[in-house]
Amino acid sequence: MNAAQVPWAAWLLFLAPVSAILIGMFVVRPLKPEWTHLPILASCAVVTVCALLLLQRVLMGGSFDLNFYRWAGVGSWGVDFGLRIDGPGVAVLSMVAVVGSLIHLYAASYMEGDPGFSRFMLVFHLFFLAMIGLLTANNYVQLYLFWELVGAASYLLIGFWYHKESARKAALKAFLTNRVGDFGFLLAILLIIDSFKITHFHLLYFLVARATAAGHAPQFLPAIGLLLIWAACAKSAQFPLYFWLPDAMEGPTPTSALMHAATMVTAGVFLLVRSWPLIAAVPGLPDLVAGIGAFTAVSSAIVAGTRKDLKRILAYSTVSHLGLMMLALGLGRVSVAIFHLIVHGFFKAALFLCAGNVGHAIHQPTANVDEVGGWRKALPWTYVFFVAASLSLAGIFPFGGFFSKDAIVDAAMERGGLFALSGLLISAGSAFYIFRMLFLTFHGERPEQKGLSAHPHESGSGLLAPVGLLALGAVVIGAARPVVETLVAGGWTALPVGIPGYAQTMNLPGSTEIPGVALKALLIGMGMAALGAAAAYALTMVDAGWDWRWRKSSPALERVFDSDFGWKTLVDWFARGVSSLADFVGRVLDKKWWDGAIEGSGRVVQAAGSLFSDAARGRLNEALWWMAAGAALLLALGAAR
Amino acid sequence: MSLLTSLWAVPALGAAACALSGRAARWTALVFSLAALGLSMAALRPILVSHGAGLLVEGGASGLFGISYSLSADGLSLALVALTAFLNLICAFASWELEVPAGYWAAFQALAAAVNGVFLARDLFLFYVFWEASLIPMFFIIGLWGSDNRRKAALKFFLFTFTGSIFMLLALLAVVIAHQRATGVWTWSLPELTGTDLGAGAPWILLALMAGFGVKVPMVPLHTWLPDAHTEAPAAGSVMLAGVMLKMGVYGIIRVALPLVPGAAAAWMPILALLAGVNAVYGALCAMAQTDLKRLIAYSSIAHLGFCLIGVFSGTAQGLAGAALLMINHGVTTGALFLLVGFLYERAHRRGLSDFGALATRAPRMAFFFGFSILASIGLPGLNGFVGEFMCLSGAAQSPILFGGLPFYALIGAIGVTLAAAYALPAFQSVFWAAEGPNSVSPKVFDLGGRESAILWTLCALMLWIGLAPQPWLATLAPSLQGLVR
Amino acid sequence: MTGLAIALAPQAVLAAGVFGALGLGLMARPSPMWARALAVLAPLAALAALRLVVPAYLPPLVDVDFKGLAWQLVIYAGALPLAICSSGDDVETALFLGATLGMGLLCAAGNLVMLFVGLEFMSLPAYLLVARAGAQGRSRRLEAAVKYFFAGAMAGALFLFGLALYYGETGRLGPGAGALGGLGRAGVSLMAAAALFKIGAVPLHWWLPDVYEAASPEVSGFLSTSMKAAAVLFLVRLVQIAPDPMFAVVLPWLGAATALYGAALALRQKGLRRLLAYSSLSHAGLLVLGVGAWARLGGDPDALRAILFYLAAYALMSNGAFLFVAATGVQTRDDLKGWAARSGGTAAAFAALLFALGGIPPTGGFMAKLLVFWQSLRAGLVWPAALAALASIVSLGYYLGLVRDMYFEVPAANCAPIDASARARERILVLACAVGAVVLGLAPLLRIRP
Amino acid sequence: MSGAVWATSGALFAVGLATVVLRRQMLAMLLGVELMVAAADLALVRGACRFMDPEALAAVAVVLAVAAAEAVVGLSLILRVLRSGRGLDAGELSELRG
Repeated sequence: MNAAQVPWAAWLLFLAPVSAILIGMFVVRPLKPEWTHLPILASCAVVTVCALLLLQRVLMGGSFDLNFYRWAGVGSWGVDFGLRIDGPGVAVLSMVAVVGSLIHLYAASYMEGDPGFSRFMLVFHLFFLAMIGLLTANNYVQLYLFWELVGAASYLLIGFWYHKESARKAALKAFLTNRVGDFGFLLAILLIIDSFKITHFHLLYFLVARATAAGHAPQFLPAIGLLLIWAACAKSAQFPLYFWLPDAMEGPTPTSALMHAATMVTAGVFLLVRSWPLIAAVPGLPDLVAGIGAFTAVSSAIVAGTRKDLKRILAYSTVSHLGLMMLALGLGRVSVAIFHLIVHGFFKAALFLCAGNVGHAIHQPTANVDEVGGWRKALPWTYVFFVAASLSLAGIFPFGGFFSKDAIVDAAMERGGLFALSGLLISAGSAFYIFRMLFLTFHGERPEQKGLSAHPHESGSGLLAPVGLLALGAVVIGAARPVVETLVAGGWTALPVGIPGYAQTMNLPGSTEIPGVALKALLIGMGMAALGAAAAYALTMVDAGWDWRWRKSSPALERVFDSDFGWKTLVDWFARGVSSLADFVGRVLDKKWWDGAIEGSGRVVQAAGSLFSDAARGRLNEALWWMAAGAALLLALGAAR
Repeated sequence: MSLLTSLWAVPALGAAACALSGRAARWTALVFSLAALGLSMAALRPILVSHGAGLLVEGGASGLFGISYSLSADGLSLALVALTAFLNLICAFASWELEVPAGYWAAFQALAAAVNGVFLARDLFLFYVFWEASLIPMFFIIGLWGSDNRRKAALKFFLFTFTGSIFMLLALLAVVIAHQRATGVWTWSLPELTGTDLGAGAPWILLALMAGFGVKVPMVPLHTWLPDAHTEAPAAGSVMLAGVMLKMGVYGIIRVALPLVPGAAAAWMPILALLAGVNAVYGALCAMAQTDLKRLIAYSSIAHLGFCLIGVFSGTAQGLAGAALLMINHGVTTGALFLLVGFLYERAHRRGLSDFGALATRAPRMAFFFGFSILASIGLPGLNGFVGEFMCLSGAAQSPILFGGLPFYALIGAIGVTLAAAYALPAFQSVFWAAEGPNSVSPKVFDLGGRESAILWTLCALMLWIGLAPQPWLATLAPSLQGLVR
Repeated sequence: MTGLAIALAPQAVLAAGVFGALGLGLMARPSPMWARALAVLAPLAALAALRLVVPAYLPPLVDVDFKGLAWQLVIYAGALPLAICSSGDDVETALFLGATLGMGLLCAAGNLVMLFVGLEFMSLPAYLLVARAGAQGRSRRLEAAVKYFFAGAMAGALFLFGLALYYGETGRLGPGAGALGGLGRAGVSLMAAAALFKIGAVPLHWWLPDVYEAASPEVSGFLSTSMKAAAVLFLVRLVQIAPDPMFAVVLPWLGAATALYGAALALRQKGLRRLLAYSSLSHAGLLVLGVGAWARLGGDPDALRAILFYLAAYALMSNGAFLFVAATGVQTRDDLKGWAARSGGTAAAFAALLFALGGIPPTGGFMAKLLVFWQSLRAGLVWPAALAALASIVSLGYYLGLVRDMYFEVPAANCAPIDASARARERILVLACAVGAVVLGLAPLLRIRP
Repeated sequence: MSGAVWATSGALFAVGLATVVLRRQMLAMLLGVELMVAAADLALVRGACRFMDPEALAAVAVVLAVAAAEAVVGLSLILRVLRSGRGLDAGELSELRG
């Protein structure tokens, strides 16, 4: 397999976005900034087609992994850049391409009239390119390159409306938290290089498999696994480093939809899928991943139920669902995790765009639960799509979400213990917060009845079409289960490697089959979901004032939820600690003490100089006395010898 | 006049020509800078063709006291000479519209001549003469055309470096004397001096050499001249100071200090590598505390050079190649940043972070270039900053020098990489994104002109090229560092 | 007799010069042109005569060897600037030539008595020259001359008493006395005190700043170069004639202390001439360190060559610096502020001289310092060399300070413009000295053998 | 007997030194210097006698001549100071300092 045999679709996958960005930046932006989205939408179409073609090729066993050129290296050691089109990669790539293109379409009309329109579209598409690169990288360094590019694009997009103080703060917090995660990733890569001397995925799988089989796994393998999990937690907003995601809602809605729901945040899970052979080789790690996933999912589901801002609710919901994916991965169900990742991409993007439409209806970037209500009639289409996506999220039977969520709950029940309990809690919790959002936004009292003046109007077709397609996708995606199953299974094993010396294939850890509809899990999952929905109905429609009354009665409780059980305050305290340390080192230690001491030494010499020069009062007798004393001194020295 | 001699003689002649050409000094400077760049490319070509393996040697006529006029050049030194010529050309363009006397242009040419001399010297006496001679033009550049308290900065710069290098001179003398005592021959030529048995004095000689080079790099305890010198120097002065003069220190360590006292260097390597790690983190922490934009970039240079030293002291081929490439990258990236701050200062005569605000709307092009250079500086992969740092850190990870069994410096280096974003992005935000403060000078700032954008486009293109395809650069630099691999 | 005439040809020429100058005095209206011509011709003729001299050892008084010839070359060259700028007064010319003759005799001295005669012969006219030469500041010059006289006389007396003690024990006035007992070593110490007084080493230096500050700049230049060279030779001859382990131990530390002391004080000075005086003190310290290293190396010719190179370079630098003061009439550092803007040429020359005095590479000053450091390290004097290095760092404080004042400061508002034609002779000499100082820096490469 | 000569010349030298250093009157200081030179001469003559060495005696003659010249120069300087109206007190001469 050499470069010539690589399908043109793979080349085009990169060529289209790069040329679109270059044309957009150097040709269209100077001439007519409002048309920047045209080359970009064209490139989205091309990318979607190529992704689906590659999907079809991989389905027929055509996956490949090829090194193109030596990026950087000295003597024998070196890092090569190349392309890896295999099952998991193409599956997620297709979802990203489809969802991404629809959101690009939505963004083209949503951002119309914004002064920074062309800047937004260009950076938005740069992110799209980075995501493609990330999914098709064939070694850790290349993955790290696109991983950081995605982080940088998210910084620029969260901080797009930079005149808002909160947006600037959120952008910086997002980038620095990602940077802390990337600290772990970089250290992991360094340790991999130290232990294995190579960074290529497939070769690593072989080396790890052989090493663990022979019983002498390298000394740093647990550390590598832990650091990779740390990096995934930062990017996929898991427990220790998730706090940046809710604030990332400051960015425009398309950004929140594409990056912070469907694609970027899943990069962490994808990294764990790519390094699963390394992590699975270390006994304790998969359970750790499952534990983190479960804990994050449960806690953020609870907090989501208490948020007032629509987009924040969805942000915590995303954190919760990412926890679910981690849980599935931790329990060994690699393909279930990928399947849920794809399904989640559709319904969460749809929900975000609906929230965007609601906000758009009242001409604000986002809406607060108190400002909306009873808009079933006012925003009919948005209401329909919102309901479809919510049902899919809650995992109600015929809708797409059910199939992936059911498989996870089934795996959790099978594992039993805490995981089973958390599976149930999540089913109930997610149903509760999504239906609470549904009722508060579209049912119940309208804002006029609550003394607010709001006259919402339905969004234009440019905004509704993409949402509709996404909602449709969210509903029917369940049918794609067997496709994902074969993709992941095929990708893992039957991989002809284009690198000499490693021709044979190998089967990798983790079960790749997705169980069908298990009756037991169906009943339990649906039961909990129904319970959650009922609770939501009771607390919003029946006892209308509940939502704000408990906040008045127990403000302490609200503070606990606001600070995510105290974790946010801990993080702020840490951030302030680091900056005060920097202030101390920079101003006091370096400028005042050390620099002062050095400049002081200059003054010491001058003082000595003036001391002596004052002594020289120029009187003749004194001079002669000193001369005599000098001569006597020499005499003494001479005689002493 | 043979090729290597012309590499430093042409800029020297240029200095004289500029001094005499009065009003047309900038044109003379441009012509001589172009000539110097062409010559360095011509010299670099055979090395490129033979994948960095070649070594050009020239001269050798021995004078008195064992001193001989001999030059030598390999991949590393010619790359640094090319960088000097390139940055000198960039500075010529950047300060094209400044109303400055002919002396300004002459000083830059003289600086280029002296620095090239350092990179090409094969004879330690010649090395030292060029090393100190480079102080004089920079002293005048900072002192005459710097900003408000330039006088103190110029004097501090000169005294600091002179103190370091006079102890380096004593060390060099000690080596020459030890060599004469062993072989009875007075010689200052570096190849012959390497490997002399220095006996018990070796650690002291290493300490004195590291003092001399450490001030220039700068290594942390000896760094306090850098923020003042960079802040007060004119834009082009800071570019040359950061882009090229700091590399003289690292080049000195690679070419003179480590080969001359290999035994002591090996024994002290863990301490030196730890100091390099401290450099990286200390520089980043100090940068976070700065309120002056130029001072912040100066401290970021200290952090970057910390990585470079981690690579050098790792003793592995990747680390050394990474260090060499980082020297080139740092010259390009920090050069771009200093040019931008210089353009800002030309427009508003202010450098404080809180003096500006919302410049992204007033000067979008400046915002783009500044953002691009900041991302390259904090080591965003895909741009040149990351390549150097990654190679240095991977070298450190594979380094046989362990600190308690762990590649400890890789950890410190990674912390340094993370802190980079913590000082660079808040600075970018407070200048370009934050709202204008009450006494902000943003209204005075107008966007970059054609000339300025052209310069920055070339620099950004170079950053992207090295970021995506660094291998040809590494191939030229790596062979010349084989000697130090352990 | 002819051997003596050949050996002392330069001294003879100078003696003729002295008598000629005195003869001029007898004429009714002595025209200054003649005196000035004589002042210039005599040293030039002496330099020419040097080529004829064949090294000869004519016991007991005269011993002319290669070292003596080289030293005479430096001394007569160092005297030229004062000769060229002399005011044409016949008495001054006589005194100046007399002092130069004294130095010449010192170079040819074979034994201690001849050394003493040379010492006094060069000092006495110098005291009067300090008192007489120069246009303004008569009372200050007189005070300096008196101080100089009494210090010199006391030193002479010390030398004599030392000679007496030395003779008392060894019974010899010349070299070859072998190991010395207590009395002899005491005598040598006293004689060394006289030599160190003349050079200006630390405990015996009090006269130097006052004399250099008060005397006219050209005279100070002459004293700081030719007189210092002669004084160093005096010490070298003394060490040769009466070798004593005390020299190798005391001189290096004394030299380093003097260098540091001179540098520290010069840092504080406001008056330019007093600053140059203390800087001359600091350089004297380095010379003493050089002699110490030479003594410790057992009279190694390389070490001597280093000292001579230092003196040659210093002759150019110090003369140049003092001539700058003479040419521009600058009194204090504040007058110097913004000087580059007012007169670029002299500022550039003075800057080059200052860089040379500071020992910054491309200049002769650096080469000189390098050689002295080289020899002291060779002699194992690591710590004195380090102290001397510290001294040269401190000295940069004021050398660069002066350059900073000239270039980076803005001239005072009310300063009168400078007419470039005034005192043309001094200006040309300053430029010549500056060029010489820099070219000397490339000595090793251009194979200039000191 | 020879110890006595040493003692006198040493004492003479010490007295001369004391005069030069302690007395403020310039003429006295000049006298002190001459005393020190005379002490040295005495010691030299004594040495010459002991070693029966004519060269030392010639040296004494030379020294005497030089001392005379020194005195001449000293007196002329002191007279010049006197005529400039500042008296004979060495303490007055402190215009140059620092």
